[in-house]
Amino acid sequence: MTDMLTVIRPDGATKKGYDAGLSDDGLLHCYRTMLLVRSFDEICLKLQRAGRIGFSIPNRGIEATQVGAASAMRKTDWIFPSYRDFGMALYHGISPVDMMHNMFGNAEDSAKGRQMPVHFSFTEPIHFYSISSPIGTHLPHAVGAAYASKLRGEDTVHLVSFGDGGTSSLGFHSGMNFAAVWKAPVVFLCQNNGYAISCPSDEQTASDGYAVKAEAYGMPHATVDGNDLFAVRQAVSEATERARKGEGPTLIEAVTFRMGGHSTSDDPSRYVPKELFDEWEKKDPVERFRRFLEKKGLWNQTVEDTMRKETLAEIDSAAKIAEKTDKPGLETIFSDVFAEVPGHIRRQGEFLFDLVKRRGEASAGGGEFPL
Amino acid sequence: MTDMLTVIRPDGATKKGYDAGLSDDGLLHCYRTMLLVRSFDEICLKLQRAGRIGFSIPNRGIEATQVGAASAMRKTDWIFPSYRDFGMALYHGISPVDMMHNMFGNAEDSAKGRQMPVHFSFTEPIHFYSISSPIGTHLPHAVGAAYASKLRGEDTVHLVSFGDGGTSSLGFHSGMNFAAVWKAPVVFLCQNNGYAISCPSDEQTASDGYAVKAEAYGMPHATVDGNDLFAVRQAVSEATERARKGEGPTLIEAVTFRMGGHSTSDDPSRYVPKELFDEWEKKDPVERFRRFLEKKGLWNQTVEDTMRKETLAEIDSAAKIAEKTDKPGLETIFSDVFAEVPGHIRRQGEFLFDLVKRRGEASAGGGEFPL
Amino acid sequence: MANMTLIQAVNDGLKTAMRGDESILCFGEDVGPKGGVFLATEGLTTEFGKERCFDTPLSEDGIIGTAIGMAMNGLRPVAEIQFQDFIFPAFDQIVSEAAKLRYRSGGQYTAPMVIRTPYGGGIRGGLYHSQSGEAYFAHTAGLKVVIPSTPHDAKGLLLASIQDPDPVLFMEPKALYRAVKGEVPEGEYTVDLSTLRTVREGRDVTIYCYGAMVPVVEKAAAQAKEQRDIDCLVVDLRTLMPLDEEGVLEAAKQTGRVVVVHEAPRFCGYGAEISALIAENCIEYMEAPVKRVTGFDTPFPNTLEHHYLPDDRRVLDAIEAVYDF
Amino acid sequence: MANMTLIQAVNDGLKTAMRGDESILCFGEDVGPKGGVFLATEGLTTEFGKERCFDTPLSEDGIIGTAIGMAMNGLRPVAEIQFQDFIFPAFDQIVSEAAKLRYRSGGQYTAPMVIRTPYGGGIRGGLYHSQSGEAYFAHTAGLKVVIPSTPHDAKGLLLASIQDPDPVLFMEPKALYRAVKGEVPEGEYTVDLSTLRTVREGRDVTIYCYGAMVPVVEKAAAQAKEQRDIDCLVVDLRTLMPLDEEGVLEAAKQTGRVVVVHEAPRFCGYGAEISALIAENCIEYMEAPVKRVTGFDTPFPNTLEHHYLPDDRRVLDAIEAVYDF
Ligand SMILES: Cc1ncc(C[n+]2csc(CCOP(=O)(O)OP(=O)(O)O)c2C)c(N)n1
Ligand SMILES: Cc1ncc(C[n+]2csc(CCOP(=O)(O)OP(=O)(O)O)c2C)c(N)n1
Ligand SMILES: [Mg+2]
Ligand SMILES: [Mg+2]
Repeated sequence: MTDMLTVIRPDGATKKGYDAGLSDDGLLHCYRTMLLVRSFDEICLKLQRAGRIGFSIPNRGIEATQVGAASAMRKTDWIFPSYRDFGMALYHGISPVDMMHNMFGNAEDSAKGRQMPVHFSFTEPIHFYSISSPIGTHLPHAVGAAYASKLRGEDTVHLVSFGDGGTSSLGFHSGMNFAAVWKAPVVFLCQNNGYAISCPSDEQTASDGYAVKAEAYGMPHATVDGNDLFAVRQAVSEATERARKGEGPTLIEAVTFRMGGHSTSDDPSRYVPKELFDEWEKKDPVERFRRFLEKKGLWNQTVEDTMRKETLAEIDSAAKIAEKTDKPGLETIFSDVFAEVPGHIRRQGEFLFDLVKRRGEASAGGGEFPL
Repeated sequence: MTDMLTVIRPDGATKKGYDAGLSDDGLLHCYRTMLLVRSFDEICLKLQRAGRIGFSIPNRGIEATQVGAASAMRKTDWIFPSYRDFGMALYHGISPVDMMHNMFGNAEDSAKGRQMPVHFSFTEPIHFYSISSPIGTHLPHAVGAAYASKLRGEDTVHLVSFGDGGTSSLGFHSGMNFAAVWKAPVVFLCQNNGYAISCPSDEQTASDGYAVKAEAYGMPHATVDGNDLFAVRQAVSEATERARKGEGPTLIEAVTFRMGGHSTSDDPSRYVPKELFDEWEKKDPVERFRRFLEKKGLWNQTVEDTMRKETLAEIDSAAKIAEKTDKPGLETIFSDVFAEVPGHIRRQGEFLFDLVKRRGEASAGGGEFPL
Repeated sequence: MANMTLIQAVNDGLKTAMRGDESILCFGEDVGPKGGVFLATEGLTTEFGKERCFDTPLSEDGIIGTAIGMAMNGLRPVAEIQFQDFIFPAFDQIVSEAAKLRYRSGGQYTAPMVIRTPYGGGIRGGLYHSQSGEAYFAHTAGLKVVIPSTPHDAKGLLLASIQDPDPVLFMEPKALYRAVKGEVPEGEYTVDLSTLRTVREGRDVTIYCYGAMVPVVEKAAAQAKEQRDIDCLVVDLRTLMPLDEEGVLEAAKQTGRVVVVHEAPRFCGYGAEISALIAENCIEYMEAPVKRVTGFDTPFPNTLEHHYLPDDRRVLDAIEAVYDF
Repeated sequence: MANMTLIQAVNDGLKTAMRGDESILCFGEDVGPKGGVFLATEGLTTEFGKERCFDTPLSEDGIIGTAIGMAMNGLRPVAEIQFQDFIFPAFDQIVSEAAKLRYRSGGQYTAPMVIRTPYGGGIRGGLYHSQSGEAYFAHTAGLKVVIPSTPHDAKGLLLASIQDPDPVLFMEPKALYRAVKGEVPEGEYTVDLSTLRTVREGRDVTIYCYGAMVPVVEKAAAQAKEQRDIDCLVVDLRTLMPLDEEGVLEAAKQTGRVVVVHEAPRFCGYGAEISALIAENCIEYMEAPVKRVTGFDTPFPNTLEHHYLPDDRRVLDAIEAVYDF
């Protein structure tokens, strides 16, 4: 395995004098965000098991990668996330309620209940780009958006995040290639969490890790310990700096592990050897960062208890609000296909509004086109 | 630029004792094949300019790559060619007449006049796979065919040839990746001839050459002087040996130059600097091999004159035969869509046969389905 | 005979085929140890080894591209695309290569292979786990398109598809995977491609459907009988390409009133071809407009998918409309 | 006004748009110094610089994928796909992404962009330089599909497409690039999308067509008049999606006899939708079968392409058939 950047030692220590460039508040914000992610996981699992939401994506094990990367981005930068990037959204202040609206696919969901859960889309307080299910399609989008920023002379950087499996997709090949040729301000973050659903890394690629794939495109790359928040933060910071200076894109591989199933529909015991879970359990990224905070005097059990309670309560109340929110109106089936609703779609909508009225189903919203 | 394997020096000399593993006849066969390619080019250009064929692909400058690679393959191996691999076909004894039938798209064309010129397809005397226009699609085909050979325990090797532009295609990414993971017996031959139509290499990729792209897939690679027949032959031989031993695929980049337009429809003066042509003219691969033969005592002006006359006559008479051959029969529009002609296509055929009869057009063949 | 679900019939079909012919192999994303996300390939790696049933890297282009290469070199690949929505990265390989290889090589190279893929709505899959793309493929000359609606047909059509000399896209209605059960013969048997299945005889209205819409139409037809004494002739198309066009026209002429039902969007959907065939070949028999009951011309929604998908009530409305015309 | 060919009108349209709006840029394979393989982008790099008109690596997936990213971030990309036959590697980006982005993001992200691509037969291009794939795209909710048939419309529709807030697939009939000439206004003007063009008025038979089939139909209509005194109403659809369905139905009702003409294969082709619309909405006005004159359900041949493509004689036969029915 290639050399891997590590900053926080297992016991929580860093090299003397290491400065991550974050205030105490900033450090605690990182920790709190990771706990928020854990709470999100926990509550969504319960909701899913109770049949109240259809599906969720667990994040245990990869929280430091998400939060470390997010912490290196400015609010004016863009994030092109994968469906597993809850932590990036939460770090930048996207509200749990707004995220829960998506999990329930209700009327307040910014995607208007059209997508499956975990397919978020936000433009505020940061561009957190609309998540697509097809793997890898968003890589060239980040490159195109970056080209636009560059052409206008802005210093915006575009971070695009994807999994180990994502490196086999078409979008990886074309996105990496175009970005390198155009010297586009993009940071490619490959979250190598060991599996693509059930496919282990050695059946995904014959290369030694994923960072080396950048060689094919003449692009600089780095491999970092993905369970080390500072290592990820540092690599992403260096990459954004280069990008802002006009020096082009970077590929970063964060080596981490998915401590659970691919989604709430998956049973990893069919394919992940138990020893792997045991081995990685010891490397828990939240625990590692906790030890760092403790050494720095920012953590004690009271802090922990309060934060855990608060974050769980925050997510829980978000879920309650979202669950009580109405389903989307019928018209949401027909709007946003085009900027204006064309005749044939309008007629189909009117057909449905009428049908629902005739059946006496009121539940599905007004059934009128917004003008 | 990466280190590049060279065997024949510009003056035709090789290292003392270098053995290419070819008999004198074999060496002359290589030379003769390159002259055949030149004759093919010359005659096709004339035919195209005279409006007697629609299109051709010139090969000047890259003859050594084609012939060197072909010379490393056995008749039981498969070749998955690009549209520019006339030399590989001719080397293995595919007859110029059969190739000319394709250029004229006539009734004897093995593709039944359905494809544009230069889209050959043969199974004898070697598998010279049906050429497709979409770039890069044949790479995964070679990998799948190689998987089949391997599964059956055969020692067949599959050579797949493509251009520098082809490395940006989807098929390159998926073909290379699958081949490496499967350790499939494939030789990937990238003919870097400087341009993809008008797109120069530095706008195609930011990598230093194309061989390095193999790193992304954990695959061995080599860069060779594509104007040096022995260098190409040696690299391909080594790769086929590895493949036969079950050690998997190799990517070979042959660095050469397209000494003309992309096709007979292209005017390179719009985008290729004249100096480049001048520079590469000096590196002519046929000339280089000729000097080698001369040093070896296998060449003199008489040999040259005879061979030139013979090859030109061979191609010329092939063209004459092909031009006199009938156009394909009407039924070729409708057959081979499926193994059996289904009802709806049969009815469309009968409609056309009837129409043509009513119009009194006899020229288009019998117009009956072969049973 | 055993009573099984549709997904069990698919699994049984794969095992039966692989036992009978060593050249058959299955691969795709997560089809190995996991057995596929719907368990269609459960047990295959164990029984046949990982050379004949295995996971691939995450590239549909690679899956279909390599399947073509295997097929032309003597194997019979049965490739799985995890959801039909994810077939589009392989669209070029399917449309430009698999479908055209025999034609462009004058029959020298062929790609006899099966692409299995679950399609359609009803599982709250939203935009990307619900689509019905049959029209794209039926419009592509050189491809066969098969969609079963019962466990019996699922196995029989799958075995016929695997034996077929041409590339077959085998679309499985995922909404029916566990929703329907039926008798399935043991061992080898085939259901011929390009044959229609008469689901219900009737003289008043002809309804064409396939896949997950078949039970919906059956329900509507039963209601039409019960509530209005309308006798519906229900036809399960099962092979969309090559279609038994004569059979389709025959069925239309029998009643002179036609409804076509599918989940996919209406515009340029498969139903348009059925309407067009009728308008072209037996319009003079028609006593009413040819009605289509389809998904809407929008992407597939999530929360409101039950409003998007045709249901028995919408089909019944259409039956009444053409009957009362 | 200047008299120009269709390809010149496209070139003029691009220049006009780029002069008026800095956010517009053109890219694709060989569109830079070479000016495109058909010279549609000739002179653009010189006039606008290589940041606004440039060559890309050989990846249609990359071209369309990056165009989407540009579009959502304030640029107006006009991407070229060298031949429509080579659009399929980008099919996933077009169908899954460009077409669905507005919907799936609830309107937060959009992809206003134009994909220009030459399509159709008539240049002896064989299987892969001749295809007409409009039905694939017209069936894809969220995409607009535009096909001009005259120099005037080429420029006017192109400018309208570039201004449109939605992704537009702009298919250029390459057979007409240099075969038709016509008056083209200087500077900015637009031809509204989703409007039909009446090419010729008539009371006897309605013919729908688009792109390179328009002149073929015109010729047939003239012969029908001359030889049989049949008056054809010829409608150039020009925007295939969203289609002016009312206009289409209106034209059908005017004559009660309909012929639909396109180059693409028949089965599930665009013509099927026109037939289906008529069969669904105004079958009672029809006095004859709705005839389709189309390419055959095979890949596109090379040597025999003139037998494959609908010609005026085939159209005339169809006109007579519906007239004499
Ligand atoms: C094109 C495509 N093919 C298949 C799928 C089904 N699928 C969803 S997630 C996934 C695995 C992704 O693995 P990876 O990229 O490693 O991300 P991770 O889930 O591990 O974060 C697959 C195969 C898909 N969404 N898109
Ligand atoms: C998918 C696809 N896109 C575009 C084209 C048009 N095209 C034909 S050849 C070519 C350039 C190929 O360049 P390269 O791979 O370097 O091969 P060379 O012609 O130089 O041998 C292009 C763009 C195509 N055939 N297929
Ligand atoms: Mg992963
Ligand atoms: Mg080249």
